[in-house]
Amino acid sequence: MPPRTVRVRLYASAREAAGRATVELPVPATGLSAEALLRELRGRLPALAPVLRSCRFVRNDRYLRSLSARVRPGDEFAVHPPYGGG
Amino acid sequence: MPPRTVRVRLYASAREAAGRATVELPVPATGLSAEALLRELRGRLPALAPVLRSCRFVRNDRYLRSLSARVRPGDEFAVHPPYGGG
Amino acid sequence: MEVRLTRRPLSVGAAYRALERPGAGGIVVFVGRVRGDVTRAGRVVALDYEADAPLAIRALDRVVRRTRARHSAVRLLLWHRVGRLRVGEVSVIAGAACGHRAAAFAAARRLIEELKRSVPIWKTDRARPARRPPRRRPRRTGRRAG
Amino acid sequence: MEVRLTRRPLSVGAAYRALERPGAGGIVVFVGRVRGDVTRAGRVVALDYEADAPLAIRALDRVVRRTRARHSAVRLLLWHRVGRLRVGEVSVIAGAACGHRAAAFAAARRLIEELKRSVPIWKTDRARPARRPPRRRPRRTGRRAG
Repeated sequence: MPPRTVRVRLYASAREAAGRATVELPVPATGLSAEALLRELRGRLPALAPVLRSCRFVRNDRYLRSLSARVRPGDEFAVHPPYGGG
Repeated sequence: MPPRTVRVRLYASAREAAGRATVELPVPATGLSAEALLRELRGRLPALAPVLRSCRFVRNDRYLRSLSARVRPGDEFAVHPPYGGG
Repeated sequence: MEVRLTRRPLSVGAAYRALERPGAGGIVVFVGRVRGDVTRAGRVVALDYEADAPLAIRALDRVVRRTRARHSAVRLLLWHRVGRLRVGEVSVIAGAACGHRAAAFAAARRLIEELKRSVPIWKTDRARPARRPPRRRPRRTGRRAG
Repeated sequence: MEVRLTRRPLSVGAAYRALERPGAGGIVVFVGRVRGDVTRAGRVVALDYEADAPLAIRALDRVVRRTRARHSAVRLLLWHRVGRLRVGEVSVIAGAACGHRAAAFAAARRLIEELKRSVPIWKTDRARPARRPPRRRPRRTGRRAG
């Protein structure tokens, strides 16, 4: 059976706001835009909304250049708050 | 017998120009100005003259502030070319 | 290794030895350590560092590559630790070996600044409350200078 | 020791350990090494470092004192070696431990720049001629970047 979800990984302040490190979101077989996926995510976890405004997004280990990029079942999606290493 | 000379210590390029590290210069019991001592030094070691123009001078482990400062028998005098550590 | 992302303690001695190359007249090593600052949540006793590892390693590589091009470095390294680090432990080492000291300072500085800006690594304070009974509370923002 | 003027080899590891203090979120260590540059006299095989020792030690102390005042350093050190140093050997270590990285970089940089400007230490090349029969010839100017 093909995958029907996208696994979203939340880091640092995004994880703290959501209270969890990963979320599985169901997506249609034809996929949806990253923008629609984020809408879905905010609906599911409202506390994430303010954090998401300062985040970068990653699909399958590549930074998303545009929120119109398509996300398909089986993809991995990551939410990166501003970096703070060092 | 009280000392009748000043020992002059030459460092780095001053030593290389003079071909020696120290010089003993006779000075009067009442001493003489640093300026006069340097005249004496240039007379003894003419190759030093161009080097001395960029040097700082030290008497008894203290930098000389003025060439009119007095140098007396028994004093130690040092010639410092521009520094180059590191 | 030039870049490293590891859960194991970082050795400053090993970093320095990796930088000793012929022609390296000036070597600068920057070491970032966890500080026990006092925050609203209490005194920081540890920082939890996490990374998006595949991207972080690529980003570390890119920082090193760009820095080498700009500062004609003989040898660079950029190592970061992840996991729980106690106060005083080393979180990051940025090292630059160059012909001359000005380049070595500039390259080491650039490595750490670019790391902070562009490498997906985050820290979270673990603080011990000052006047309340001890409990662990995660905080969003780091409190060290790195 | 904060300042040191010695004929013995300098240890970068010992310098780093001396800088590890509580509150030191950023530590910068600068290491200057002898380079085997080619000069008109041939390839440099060694540098002879000499100092006017009593004045040099006072001057090193003064550099550290002034740098501490400017950069609110937790701990500083400034060590210089004298005598004959072969290519690759460490001539100087300048280290700064501060709360934050910007101060640590600035303090370490200041230590080495002030040392070069104000501390009575000199170096003389010892070169091996490239195409003539080997002989030792002293040269006036140093050929390293420190």
